[in-house]
Amino acid sequence: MSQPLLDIRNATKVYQVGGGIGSKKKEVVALQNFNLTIADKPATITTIAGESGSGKTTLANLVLGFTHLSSGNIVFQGKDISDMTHSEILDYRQNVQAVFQDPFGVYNPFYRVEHVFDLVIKNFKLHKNDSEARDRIEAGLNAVGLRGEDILRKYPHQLSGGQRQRIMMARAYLIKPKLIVADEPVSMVDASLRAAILDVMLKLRDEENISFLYITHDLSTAYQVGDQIYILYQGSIAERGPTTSVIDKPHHPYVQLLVDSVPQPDPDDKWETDIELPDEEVMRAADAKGCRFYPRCPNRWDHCLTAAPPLFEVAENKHEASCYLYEPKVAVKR
Amino acid sequence: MSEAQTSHSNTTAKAKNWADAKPVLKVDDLRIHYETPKGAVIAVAGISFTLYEGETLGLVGESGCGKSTTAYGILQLIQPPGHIVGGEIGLEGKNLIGLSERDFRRLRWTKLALIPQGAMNSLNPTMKVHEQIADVIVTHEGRQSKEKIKQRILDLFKTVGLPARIYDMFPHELSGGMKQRVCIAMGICLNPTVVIADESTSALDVVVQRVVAQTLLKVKELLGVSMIMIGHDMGLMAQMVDRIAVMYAGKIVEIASVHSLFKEPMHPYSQVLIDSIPSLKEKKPLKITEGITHDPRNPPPGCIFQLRCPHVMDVCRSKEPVMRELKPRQEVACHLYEVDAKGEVKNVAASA
Amino acid sequence: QTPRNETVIFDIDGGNVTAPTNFNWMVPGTARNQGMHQAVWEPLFILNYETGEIMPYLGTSFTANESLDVWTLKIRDGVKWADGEAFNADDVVFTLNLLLGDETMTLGGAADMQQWVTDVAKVDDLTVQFNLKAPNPRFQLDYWSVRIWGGIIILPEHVWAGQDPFTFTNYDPAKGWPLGTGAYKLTSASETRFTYERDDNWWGKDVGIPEMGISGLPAPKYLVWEVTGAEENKVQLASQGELDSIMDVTLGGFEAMVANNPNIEAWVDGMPYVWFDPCPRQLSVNNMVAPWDNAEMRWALNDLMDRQQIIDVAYEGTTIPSQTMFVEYGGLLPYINAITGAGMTLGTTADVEKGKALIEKNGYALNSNGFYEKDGKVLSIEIQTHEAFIEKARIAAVLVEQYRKAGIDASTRAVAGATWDENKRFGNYEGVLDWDACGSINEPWNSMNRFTSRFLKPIGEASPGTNNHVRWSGANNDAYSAIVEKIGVLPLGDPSIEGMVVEAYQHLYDDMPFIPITQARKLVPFDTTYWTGWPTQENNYNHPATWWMSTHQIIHNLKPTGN
Amino acid sequence: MATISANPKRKISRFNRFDNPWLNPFLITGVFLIVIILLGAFIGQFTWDSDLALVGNSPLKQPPVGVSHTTLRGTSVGTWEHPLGTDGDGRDMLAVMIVGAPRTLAIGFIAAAAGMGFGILLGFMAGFMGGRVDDVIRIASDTTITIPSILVLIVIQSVIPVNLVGMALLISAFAWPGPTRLIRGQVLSMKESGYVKMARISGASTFDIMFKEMMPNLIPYLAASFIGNMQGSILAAIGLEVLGLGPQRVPTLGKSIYWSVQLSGLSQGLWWWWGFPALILVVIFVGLLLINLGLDEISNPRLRQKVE
Amino acid sequence: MKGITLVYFLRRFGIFLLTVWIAATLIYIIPRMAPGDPISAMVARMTQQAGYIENSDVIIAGWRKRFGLDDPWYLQYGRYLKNLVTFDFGYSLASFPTTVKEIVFRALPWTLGLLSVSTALFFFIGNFLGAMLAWNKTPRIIKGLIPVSMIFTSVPSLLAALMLLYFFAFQLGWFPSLSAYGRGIVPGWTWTFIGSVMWHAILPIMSIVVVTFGFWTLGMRGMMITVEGEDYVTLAKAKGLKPFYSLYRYTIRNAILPQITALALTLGTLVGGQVLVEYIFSYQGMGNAIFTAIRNQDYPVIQGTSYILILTTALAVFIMDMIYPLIDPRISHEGN
Ligand SMILES: Nc1ncnc2c1ncn2[C@@H]1O[C@H](COP(=O)(O)OP(=O)(O)OP(=O)(O)O)[C@@H](O)[C@H]1O
Ligand SMILES: Nc1ncnc2c1ncn2[C@@H]1O[C@H](COP(=O)(O)OP(=O)(O)OP(=O)(O)O)[C@@H](O)[C@H]1O
Ligand SMILES: [Mg+2]
Ligand SMILES: [Mg+2]
Repeated sequence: MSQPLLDIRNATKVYQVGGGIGSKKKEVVALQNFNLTIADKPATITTIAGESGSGKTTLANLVLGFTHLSSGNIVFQGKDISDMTHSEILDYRQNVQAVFQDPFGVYNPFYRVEHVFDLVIKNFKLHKNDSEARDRIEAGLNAVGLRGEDILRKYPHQLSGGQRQRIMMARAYLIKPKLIVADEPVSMVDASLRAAILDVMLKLRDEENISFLYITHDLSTAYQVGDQIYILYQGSIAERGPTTSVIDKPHHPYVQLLVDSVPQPDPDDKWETDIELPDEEVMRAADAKGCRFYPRCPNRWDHCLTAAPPLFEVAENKHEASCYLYEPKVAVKR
Repeated sequence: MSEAQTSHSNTTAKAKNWADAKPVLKVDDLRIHYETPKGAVIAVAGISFTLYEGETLGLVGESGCGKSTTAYGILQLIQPPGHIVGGEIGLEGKNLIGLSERDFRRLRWTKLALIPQGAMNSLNPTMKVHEQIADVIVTHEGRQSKEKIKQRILDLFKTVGLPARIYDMFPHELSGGMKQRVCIAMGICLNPTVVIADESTSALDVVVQRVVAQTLLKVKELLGVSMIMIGHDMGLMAQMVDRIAVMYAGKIVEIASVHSLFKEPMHPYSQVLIDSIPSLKEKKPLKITEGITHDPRNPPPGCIFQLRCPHVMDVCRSKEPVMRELKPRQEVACHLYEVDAKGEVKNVAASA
Repeated sequence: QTPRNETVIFDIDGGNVTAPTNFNWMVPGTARNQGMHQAVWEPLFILNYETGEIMPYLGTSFTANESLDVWTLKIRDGVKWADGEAFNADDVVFTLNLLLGDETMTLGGAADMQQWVTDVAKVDDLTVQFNLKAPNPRFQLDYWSVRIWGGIIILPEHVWAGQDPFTFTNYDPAKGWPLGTGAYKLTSASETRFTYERDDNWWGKDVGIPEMGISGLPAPKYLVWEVTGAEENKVQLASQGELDSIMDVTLGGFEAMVANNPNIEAWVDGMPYVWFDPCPRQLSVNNMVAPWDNAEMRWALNDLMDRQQIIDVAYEGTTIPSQTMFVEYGGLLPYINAITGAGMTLGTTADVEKGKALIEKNGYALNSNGFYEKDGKVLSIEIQTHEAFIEKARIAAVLVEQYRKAGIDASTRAVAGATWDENKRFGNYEGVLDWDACGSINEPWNSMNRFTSRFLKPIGEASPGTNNHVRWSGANNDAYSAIVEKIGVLPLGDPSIEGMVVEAYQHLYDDMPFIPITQARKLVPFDTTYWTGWPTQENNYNHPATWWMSTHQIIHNLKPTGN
Repeated sequence: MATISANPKRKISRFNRFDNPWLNPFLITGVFLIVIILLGAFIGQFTWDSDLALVGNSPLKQPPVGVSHTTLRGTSVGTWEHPLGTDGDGRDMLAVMIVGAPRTLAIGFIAAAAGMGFGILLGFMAGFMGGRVDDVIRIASDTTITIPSILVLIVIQSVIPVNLVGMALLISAFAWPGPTRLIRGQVLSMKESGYVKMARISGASTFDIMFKEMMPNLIPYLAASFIGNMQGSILAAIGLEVLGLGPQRVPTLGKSIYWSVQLSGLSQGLWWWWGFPALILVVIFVGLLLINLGLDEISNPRLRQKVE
Repeated sequence: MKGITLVYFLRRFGIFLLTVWIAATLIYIIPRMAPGDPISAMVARMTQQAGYIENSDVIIAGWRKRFGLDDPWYLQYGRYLKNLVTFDFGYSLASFPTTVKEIVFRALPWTLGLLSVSTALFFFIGNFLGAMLAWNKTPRIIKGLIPVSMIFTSVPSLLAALMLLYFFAFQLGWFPSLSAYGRGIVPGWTWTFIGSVMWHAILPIMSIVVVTFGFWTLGMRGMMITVEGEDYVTLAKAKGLKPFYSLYRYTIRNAILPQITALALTLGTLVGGQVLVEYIFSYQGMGNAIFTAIRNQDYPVIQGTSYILILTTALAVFIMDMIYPLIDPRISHEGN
């Protein structure tokens, strides 16, 4: 049994907000005791979902090495990324790539589109000569359904959002990493182009054996392409498991609410009940000790305040939810 | 065809009254251009539609197709370098274009209110929430006692489900959902005839989005206003609107009741839109449309969708399709359909 | 607002008065020449620049014994302080004892007095005897007769007794302070303006001072001293009749005033209009810095200097070239004539050939840039000027061009006053524009003494009182110093002096330790619209420097025109 | 505007001419003005005797061609010998302009460039390293801002001999906090931008990120701030010159004004003495101002929409 | 939470002190680096016209001792720091025994008066014109005229002041020329005096304003254009608010905030720019005090005046930081 591709162990990230000179610091726990494993083979698409501010981007930044963990480890192919040497980091960068949410911002407006390819070819020394480099770029672009002559000499603002995002995929393809962190790659492109990008992801997974950490708040796309799903609530895992299993049969009260709130694209299937949000303050005052969802939970009881609930298995194939409702002995008691 | 008929006939009671519903807002051949160094961006290329009393009309289409521009065009708020090139906008039978600045200003908000895209930036950061609502009231209704205004604002807050304590707060102290609801409260405070909601929920979380959307629906029901809802989330549209206008590159390509459109979209672009909605219910293969949008400064002759249309025909490249009511209350601009002598609609491609 | 026709308005040069209410003349920050020593504090004697005689004012005589080391002062009878107290020998003795008692020698005049005076004694109410440490023929002249600008001012004992002379500001309008014997009282003082009102109970209202032609009260009821700032302001104010006396302006400024206000006159009626200040301008060359330690090289600087061009450009023709180191006043003319008669006249225009020959003789040759060069070193001189004195900067500018044309890489630099002074004292310069031959008015010793060997200090050590800061030394200087020392103890006007001066001057001339340039002219305009009687070359009862302590005399001479 | 635009045609044609944002009318006119001055000075160096700019090389107080000037001593009429007249110290005004204008620009340029260099360095350091380094730089720049610069400049100037470059460098010691703040802010926001992140995961070195990714996008800001600094430095230099400080022999525009003020050029009616230098200064300033406005439009696209 | 937390206040105050300390130390060191002994300069001035003084070195030594200039540097520096707290800078070198405090506090009110009025004016005029320049309803002619009015910005303040003086005081005679108040008027709280002071202040104020307002106009224009593009301004129009109301309440109010910060930062520079104006008008403010002090190398006065300027600027920045949350509610002391 080979070691996992990516292993995140007890990752906690605390931001010091404010600080600097002149103001007092405040702590924001963006990620708490987070665990995640992506197997080396076969390649999978692992979805991270959750409401805004639940720590999804934080996780992406951690994996990409833009920020550092407050505690815990991120281990890539058996090597802790915080212990890497300079050359190992370069190697890691080559193996772990990213596609970001904003397809415009990732292009330096000063350069032509080809700059994104030149950059990786130069820094990762991918080419033996120029024509080989050309060929590889072309191959990458073809894989996402684009042609080099159409786009390479253009400036980023001359491309459509969908094109820009696909070029990012082509770029990742060119590097052939083992893992691509895709932070909301489709949320800014419109419905008709979304499918094309998701399709590229599937293709890369199946044909190139590239795994994805697919970050989204859109459960329906996750449902379409994801293998595993992790649903975060305020920095902790609320529920995780195979995508279909979790979305079809959510267990955690929050995940139930979330799934239920996704508007159905069917005029005959309208929302029936009104939902209410508690006051901001109540939501923010979530007890650090107990379950963070307590203030909003329809099923809450005092036991929830004792400690943050661990993950309890709720179905086979590792479908787990962090809710005391599923604590074996307690469930019996209730 | 018969399916569409049925779905049409067995919708809610409100929908049945459409036949005798009064039109409130009539947009006719509205054209808006943005001047840029490389020529005019034709953001709105002659669109026409009618909004009926008490109705919610959805306006959908991909990003950049001119939805917001249309909304701002109706309110005559196009910023330079944009300008209205032509068209008519009739509100309760009165043509709005050509009204003096002053007269139009009086109409704003009393008749036409806006819930803007991105409520995050739509509130003045240096004014308290209540001041921003009060200044509309004072401007349009004249000075009145402080208590009266306060009472009114608090009532509004209640309507949209905002706590009274935010009365004295600044916008940055509110969450996104709250800001959005402040905008809604502001939009309805003068009981306008028409409310235009530009992507008023798309920046929000699903859960919050749902709460806000429900608020919007509730308010609309309560006040009986007509509403134009702009958005690109088809799911949300399905939940909220009565009728949908599908825009593509500055044109409306199809207008139909929400049921017809979801059940039986006719324009190829509408079909793509409907098909590519990812479902939470079943896993299905992704439907991909190829091709890219044309340069908005330089539309091709003929049909604007020709570059991406799976059914493109020769006629599409030369002749611009016009809007035709192919089915009752379903207007489509596409060469694919022909109405034969009997009034039957025929798909040209299918028959060929 | 005081009535214009009863007011005389003087201008104050050089910016705001930082401490307008400090009337302790012995400390540096004093407000003194903004009217106080011109109208309130009266001098014992006033030197008449035109005749070279000393005129009695508060004193009636100051005489020395044979050996010139005991001097006896007689005070005028009936002089009173403005508060009615008598001005008498006690005040003089008090003042002198105050100065002699200052161990730090920091009070104004203390060092002077301690240099010369052993003690003073009151003989009677109107007589004081000064016992000197050494014979000094110029004791009265130098310290008590407004030789230049001012002198030691006698303090009222009844005000100053018991005060700390270092911090007492002598200002309290309620008590009538600052107290003086003059015909005016201070009424207000600010950073920019001082006003005085006539004291109709002045001690001399009946008797006056006959020896000075003063009889009774002066005519102006009010005197105002005002800070006027830039020359533009002076010109404009004078054009509008808002200034009666102006300290110094350029020819252009003067012409602009007269064009608007024809009543404005100057010392001379017509070009060059000016009166000569006692401090002629000179180029001091550091005699200890190569190559200027060589007399021939200094002579080259002299030969290359075109004094006439300097006058034409920097002075617009309003001064005359210096023939010797001395200011060209009547009292000094005999000596000047004796020197020039002996063939030691400085040229008016340049003798470029001669100057270049001297340089070449010393091994210099012109390089491709047109500058002299020797052993790879370009011949250069940097001339420092005082940042606040435009006149010097203008001279230097012309001089630099003259030297550059002749092949010396000359440059000029304006430095802050304090730096300028320090550089001179410690010898940190090659050339500097200054007026350090200044001192003599009616006798030659004072100026000559400043270049004697006893003041010689090496570079890096301070020249005492900036005397001989050019660091002239050698055989010529020794000989010169010996003669000057002898002149120093001869009574004023002794007939043997003239010959000795010529002899000493020859040594100076040969070595040319500094290069006199021009006479320092002052173009001092007066407005006769409201007041006449200003000193002019025709009406030359004294010189026209209204910022000097001798101004009392001018004020008493003014007559209203009735306008 | 809300109503239908009266004349859309005109707008379009105007836009078309300036397709490239760098070719906007402000920028072009501004550059044109500065170039005219430099060109004039350049041509002047060859066609006019610049030695006439030195003291005493010309007659005094000659009026410009076609002007006559009367004093107590008579009337003088301008001649082609000295087309712009001469000043009170016998400098030919045309020569003064030819020599002085480029020097004035040079002072501004050097001071701004040095200030900018510091600013870029410190701004990048503060923005990139953050933490203590940022704190130190911030306090340093806050402190520099509080120190009355003119005072320090005067004190130093009046005691240390400085040439033109020295003077410019001294001025630049107070010209860095502006660019530092600007660049720090930009770097901070750019650091979070997508393309910098992209470059990082593409394995680019910090140096490359700073200078290849960030710098090009800062160019309009830097240029605008550079021009602003140049204006400030020129004013500071002139401020010193009109106090009589700075290099002595060869004239600058500021020195010319200084002499005119000191020697009552205004009252004497010698308007060409102060007027021509002031005019050139105004042209330089308007030129720099226009360049600045033009650069503003490039760095702030919103300004570009404000076409009317 | 908008209130100022104690921690924040203390930290910010610490920075304020640190800035003042560093700046004060610099102005202590810089003049001392210059060659030239101010004491000997002072003595030279005292004795200048009196020919020569044999014992001038003794005099100089005496004064040096009196001013404590012979103490080791740390003693002098320590004394300096201690005295900063009490505003006691000892005696002026050039105006001994007048204290620096006396000089500074005598000049301060005049400068404050001049500065506060002219600052209010150029800030108002500059921002007003800047707003006009950016507002799309401003008539074209006005938009054309505003840049023309800014020509003075490019003229050195000395020349601008002189020209105003020349034309308005001397040629037209509309305003008095020199001094802070009329000749023969006794200072005091009388209407004549106050009237005269105001009358005399007009030209100096104008001089400062004409050379300064242009910078603010440009800054405001930029800010206005940025703010005008904000969504809330568009929404204000959509709300049908009256144009002036929305211009003022929605655009200007937000655009002016950065200008206010900038104002705090430039306070020190302002006084510097005022030096020449005061000199030209023979005004009795700090500008002239500084000018004279520099001329005389009067260290204590230079330090005293600079210190006041430093303190004012640092204080302005500090206060700005403190009250900024009140004028701009977006900034809270806790966040960011
Ligand atoms: N650089 C940072 N400094 C301080 N706090 C931060 C920082 N980045 C994120 N946070 C905070 O950490 C929490 C998690 O943020 P994160 O961006 O990971 O959320 P997210 O799930 O990606 O949200 P979204 O769906 O809005 O993108 C939030 O409360 C956020 O405010
Ligand atoms: N100021 C402008 N200058 C030039 N083109 C503009 C400008 N503003 C908008 N456009 C163009 O007009 C078209 C329509 O824009 P609009 O904002 O109406 O789109 P939208 O449908 O609202 O898009 P979204 O869903 O992203 O809000 C787009 O092609 C856009 O690029
Ligand atoms: Mg995120
Ligand atoms: Mg939009």
